[in-house]
Amino acid sequence: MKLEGQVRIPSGCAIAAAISRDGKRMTGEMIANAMKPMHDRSNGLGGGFAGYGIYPEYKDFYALHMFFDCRTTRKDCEVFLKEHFEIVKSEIMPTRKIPAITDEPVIWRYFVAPLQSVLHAQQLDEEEFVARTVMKINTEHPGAYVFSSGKNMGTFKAVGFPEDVGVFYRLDEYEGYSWTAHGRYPTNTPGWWGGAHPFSLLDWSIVHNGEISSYDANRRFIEMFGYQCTLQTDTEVITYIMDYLLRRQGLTLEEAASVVAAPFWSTIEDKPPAERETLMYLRTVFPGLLITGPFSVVFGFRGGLMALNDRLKLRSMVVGEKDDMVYIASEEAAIRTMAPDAENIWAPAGGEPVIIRVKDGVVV
Amino acid sequence: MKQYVIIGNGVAAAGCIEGIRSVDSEGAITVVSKENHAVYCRPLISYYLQGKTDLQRMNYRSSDFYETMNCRVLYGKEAIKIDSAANHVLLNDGTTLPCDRVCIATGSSPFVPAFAGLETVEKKFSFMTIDDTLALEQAVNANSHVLIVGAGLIGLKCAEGLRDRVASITVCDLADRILSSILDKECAAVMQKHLEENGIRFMLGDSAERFEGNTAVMKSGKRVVFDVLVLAVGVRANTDLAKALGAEVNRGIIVDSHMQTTSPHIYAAGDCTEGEDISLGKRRVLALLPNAYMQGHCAGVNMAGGSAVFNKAIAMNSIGFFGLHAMTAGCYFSGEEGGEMYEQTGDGTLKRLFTKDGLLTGFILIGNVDRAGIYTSLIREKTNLDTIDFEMLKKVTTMAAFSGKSRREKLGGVV
Amino acid sequence: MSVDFIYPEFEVVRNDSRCIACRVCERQCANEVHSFDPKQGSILSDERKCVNCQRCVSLCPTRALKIVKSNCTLRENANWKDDTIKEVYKQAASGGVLLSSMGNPKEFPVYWDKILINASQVTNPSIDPLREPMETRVFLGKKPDRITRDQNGNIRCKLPPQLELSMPVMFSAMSYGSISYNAHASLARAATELGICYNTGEGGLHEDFYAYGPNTIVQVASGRFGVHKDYLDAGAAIEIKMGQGAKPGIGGHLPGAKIIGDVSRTRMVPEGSDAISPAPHHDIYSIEDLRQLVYSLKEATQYQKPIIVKVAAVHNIAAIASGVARSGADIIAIDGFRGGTGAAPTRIRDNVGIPIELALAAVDQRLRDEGIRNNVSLVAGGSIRCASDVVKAIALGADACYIATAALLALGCHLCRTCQSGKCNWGIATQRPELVKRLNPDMGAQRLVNLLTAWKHEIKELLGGMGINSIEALKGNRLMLRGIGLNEKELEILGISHAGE
Amino acid sequence: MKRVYVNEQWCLGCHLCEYNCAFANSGEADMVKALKGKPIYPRIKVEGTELVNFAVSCRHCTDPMCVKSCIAGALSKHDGAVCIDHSKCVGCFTCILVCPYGALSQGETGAIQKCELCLENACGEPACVKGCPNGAIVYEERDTL
Repeated sequence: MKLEGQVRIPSGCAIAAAISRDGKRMTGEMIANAMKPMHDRSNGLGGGFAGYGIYPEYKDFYALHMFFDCRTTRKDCEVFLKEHFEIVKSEIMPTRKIPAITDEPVIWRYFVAPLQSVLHAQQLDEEEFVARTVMKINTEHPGAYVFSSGKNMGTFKAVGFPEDVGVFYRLDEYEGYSWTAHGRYPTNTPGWWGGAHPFSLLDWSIVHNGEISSYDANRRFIEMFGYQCTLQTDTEVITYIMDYLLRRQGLTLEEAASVVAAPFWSTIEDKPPAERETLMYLRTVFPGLLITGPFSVVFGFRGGLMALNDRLKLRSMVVGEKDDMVYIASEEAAIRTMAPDAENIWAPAGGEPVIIRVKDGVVV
Repeated sequence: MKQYVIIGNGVAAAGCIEGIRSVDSEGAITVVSKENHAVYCRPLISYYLQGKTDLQRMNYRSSDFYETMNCRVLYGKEAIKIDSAANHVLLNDGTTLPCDRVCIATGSSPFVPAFAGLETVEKKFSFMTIDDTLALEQAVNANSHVLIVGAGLIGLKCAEGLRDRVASITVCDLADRILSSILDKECAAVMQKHLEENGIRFMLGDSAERFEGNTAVMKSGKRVVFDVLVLAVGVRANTDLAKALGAEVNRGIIVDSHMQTTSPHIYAAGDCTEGEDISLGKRRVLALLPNAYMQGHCAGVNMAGGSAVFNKAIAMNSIGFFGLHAMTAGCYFSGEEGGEMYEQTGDGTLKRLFTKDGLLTGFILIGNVDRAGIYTSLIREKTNLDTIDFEMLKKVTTMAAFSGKSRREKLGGVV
Repeated sequence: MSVDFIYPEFEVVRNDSRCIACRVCERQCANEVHSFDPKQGSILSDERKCVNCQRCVSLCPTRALKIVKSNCTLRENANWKDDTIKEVYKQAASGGVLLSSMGNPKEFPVYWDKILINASQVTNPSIDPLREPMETRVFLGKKPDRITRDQNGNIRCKLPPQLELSMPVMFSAMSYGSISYNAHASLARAATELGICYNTGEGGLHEDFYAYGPNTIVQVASGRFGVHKDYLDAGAAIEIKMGQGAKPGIGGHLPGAKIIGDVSRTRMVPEGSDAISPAPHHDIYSIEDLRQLVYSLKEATQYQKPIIVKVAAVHNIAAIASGVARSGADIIAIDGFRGGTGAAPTRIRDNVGIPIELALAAVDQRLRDEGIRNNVSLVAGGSIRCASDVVKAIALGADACYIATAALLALGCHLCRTCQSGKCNWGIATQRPELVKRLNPDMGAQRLVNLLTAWKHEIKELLGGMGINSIEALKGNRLMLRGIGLNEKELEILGISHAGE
Repeated sequence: MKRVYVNEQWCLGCHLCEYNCAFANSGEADMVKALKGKPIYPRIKVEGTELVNFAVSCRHCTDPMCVKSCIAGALSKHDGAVCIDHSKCVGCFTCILVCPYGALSQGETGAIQKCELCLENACGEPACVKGCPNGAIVYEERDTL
């Protein structure tokens, strides 16, 4: 049977997220528990989390989380890493042995900084360099896979139910101001850890529920710009699209949202002239990045989250608040698990981005 | 509320009623009808004899006509005087009808010359009314020999109507040709031949001088024995009422293009009038059904305070005998009068077009009468023949002879 | 030659028990096949003259007529086919190049018919176009590489010139001259009503049609007929015709007999002179020359109009397209080898070029590989026959499609493929006034509008089935396609998987 | 009121309208049965020259001469349409004499026939319009000139 990446596998999902606008850090236990009431939205074939603010002591270094299929692969890959990065710390990922999670690969993490000499030689900025190098490893080093590459953040994922994945990765021992979670219901059983979500690149991470029908149009568009969609997952392509729009084209989150979940032409035509012009422009310039078909995503970035539904709102997603906290989940039950007295629960309209940032002045 | 009185109950009266009602739905209309019949189609009496219609179908309008039009009809009454000073009409029964506007639509009556011995003829008839027709129908049988005096429209239609009911029909006329008022010599000959082929016998240039019982003694001295005599010498407009009133009367009551007589508030329409024939450029009596209706309608509109003009009267006739049709219209000016004639003959067809001063003034068609109205309209509209392809039109009646623009106007708009 | 080697291709079958001798067939046949025999009171037919345009069949009020293929057969021969033998006879008799019209009728693979479209089931909802918005609007033209902002941080919204279409279909080039005034009027009016474009072809733009300029693509071809400043300014876009799918490498030839009256004036060619479009543009002998013409035309129109370069699908089309994409052109139109023509040498039409499906797939992938796909829009033409062909073309990577044969069919064309005779009984490929008037543009435009309205509905249904609600999400979305009965190489070129994979 | 108009720019002179008219008024369900082997009596007729063709049928005049001239009271206007009561017509042809368009003609029985807009027959809408292959005949409302 073909592995994820060799073939596109549709899947249904559960997602959840929580953020403290005050930048207060919380352990990953809460978000892991939030996935429990949505147990039936996953089928045990993938779960994962992303936490922001979890590596304050290494906040200036890229934290590379990696899967290796064996020790030899790791050794070979480390040679490659050393040619590109200064590795300030390398360690085996702390995990718990639990019966629900088995067959784990070799999981390591590295805190790295790009070698200035190599950066200079390639005439690339740091982020572009890191992104390319990650993609190079993922495409050219069979058996090695970088599944997290941001600063002061990290993703944790595995084959299993998400609540078990949380236990496995000892999330109760991490503290972050923002967490996202994902439970997966893929329609076949490749059982590959890399295929679990979130998908992340640099500081961006995506948890996604849905199956986008525009996938190949998006993929073939984005691949023109150096991205390689090795997993053939929606999450992966959405991550790359967001990276392209935010980092490479310099769009704001709102602008990016209006590309991927572009308003209908008829809606655009009813807007005030200046807004209309911009929306027209963005939709005309990036037609290949319009994402259609059902999706609800939570996009994590440094200092915030953005929740977004497809423009027809073909997937459930609700948002709630309590004090400085904001919660997002596929189902209200997940929010109530995290904050039984959450307020202002609402379902954002299709295509309407919900952007939450930590308050001004909060350093994350 | 206006009071209208219409004297007469023929087609002109019907037109007048409809004309009034197109403007005034309130006013009181009284119709004085000498005949005891609702308005009927007089020209159909010959078709009645032929069996092509019946009394029911001869009604000009549906049975609820007067009711729908909200008018009162006084049957079997005659108006004997119009008192315009007192604004009333006096009837033969002594009653008076108050009136604001009067339309004289008294039609015409048969003209019967003073033949010597006419009183000795047992069965003699005119051929104008239903009553005449019914009486005639009673008088004839398969063995009857009928003599018709007058080879005009009435006489010949009567002959056609009777042909299958009687043993023989002879038509005599002082004129040397039949239908002398509408056909020229050659055309009359074509039609005469056709009638003769259908069993009608003619004595032309000859007429009855006196009668001795069932025998007519002709001018030529010939004697014609008959059972039934029909007198169809001609008609006279009924103008007495108008004359008495002091309105100007010639052979008919003089009317202007609004159908008004020279007396105020008094109008006239139909066979009793004399108006302008635009093809002739002169006034004449045009005793034709279409004219009667249009005049009546025009009079009615004007009586009711509307504004209508009828100024396109021309002489025209569509007449057929035993399947051969003839259509005529307008005037046939001779060469001396400055006219020109175009002729086309064919298998049983004859066409004569008469032009003068760049206008079509008249035509005679025998046999092929398709789309004859196109010619008629040229006369009526006084169309300058230079503006159309008259060469084409001479040969065939077609709208193609008009310029594209004028054709598109005629066919492409609402008319 | 006194012996006619060729038995008539068609038989006119008249059902005498139904024929009422109304003579409509006689009046309607410009080839004078039918004639009335007054003696018998019946109609005779001379099938030698019949081209099977079906005009008489269509107009016969009692359906007394049909045209069938003659079953007079030569001895069967798998190598020497009937047509091949008859072509030899014709050339032996005439000594001339064989001429044909419309598209290649030979039995080459039609890849559209070997590609299947996906639909959503369970994991992803299909979308009902009757309930949800379903967008088909496209913009053709170069898209900027980078977003730029003004000093206030606002996005600078200046786009290179774009062609906006309400749906991804346009009427492709057919010149006034090759087709009639009324055919052009029908196309122009339909394009305007539909919010799409039609294309003048190399015949110039009749003065009556300047009013449709915003929906007109004006073509500049090798003969430069009818090209002047006002003409260039009149259109919504300018198309440089480098080639045509039906006759790659061949120019055009409109005989002097057709260069009369308005055609002559519109083309700016003297009455009666042949209008010969050279095979190459004589100022374009290489790609850099093309760039010069592209920029000349941009200069002439103040950079207000997108420039389309139309090329025939030939073997190295991907490389050609890559060059064109870097030439400054905004749109590349690729015309496949089944595209139609008003007249082409038969040998060329039937043997030169490649199918649009393969050409389109190769070009789209090549431009993406080179990262220049957004430099240009791609328009695919050359036998796009129906809405599913459009959907497949878009999914392979086209931005829009050109249709012409389908449009002519809507106008009444029955594909008799004798346009070159100039006696088109349907009033399309003719300049004879009595024939031209047979195409009433009121009806023609309406039928075209109907056709594309129907296609638009079908496109929306297909999109909805795929769970897509905007056409741009279909563009290049090859995952929505599967091949059926195709070999590995074909699948590779098309960039699609086989059905079942 | 809707009337039948012919746009001569598009009239091909194919004469189909005549056959469709004759068929519509034949009372037959099959055109072959209705028209085969006999002369036709259409109420619309194609006229023209080499260069131009057009079909003529009743204009349904606002002020129709034919109605006013009918000696038998067989012609009348109903809801704007000029109609004929065939039972009353005696075939005098006065209407032919007065119609400026040549729109009335002698029918198969000798009585007059004219376009009645197919309001009375099974067609229900003008058969000439429905059957015109080039949209040259239209049934529409137009303004008075």
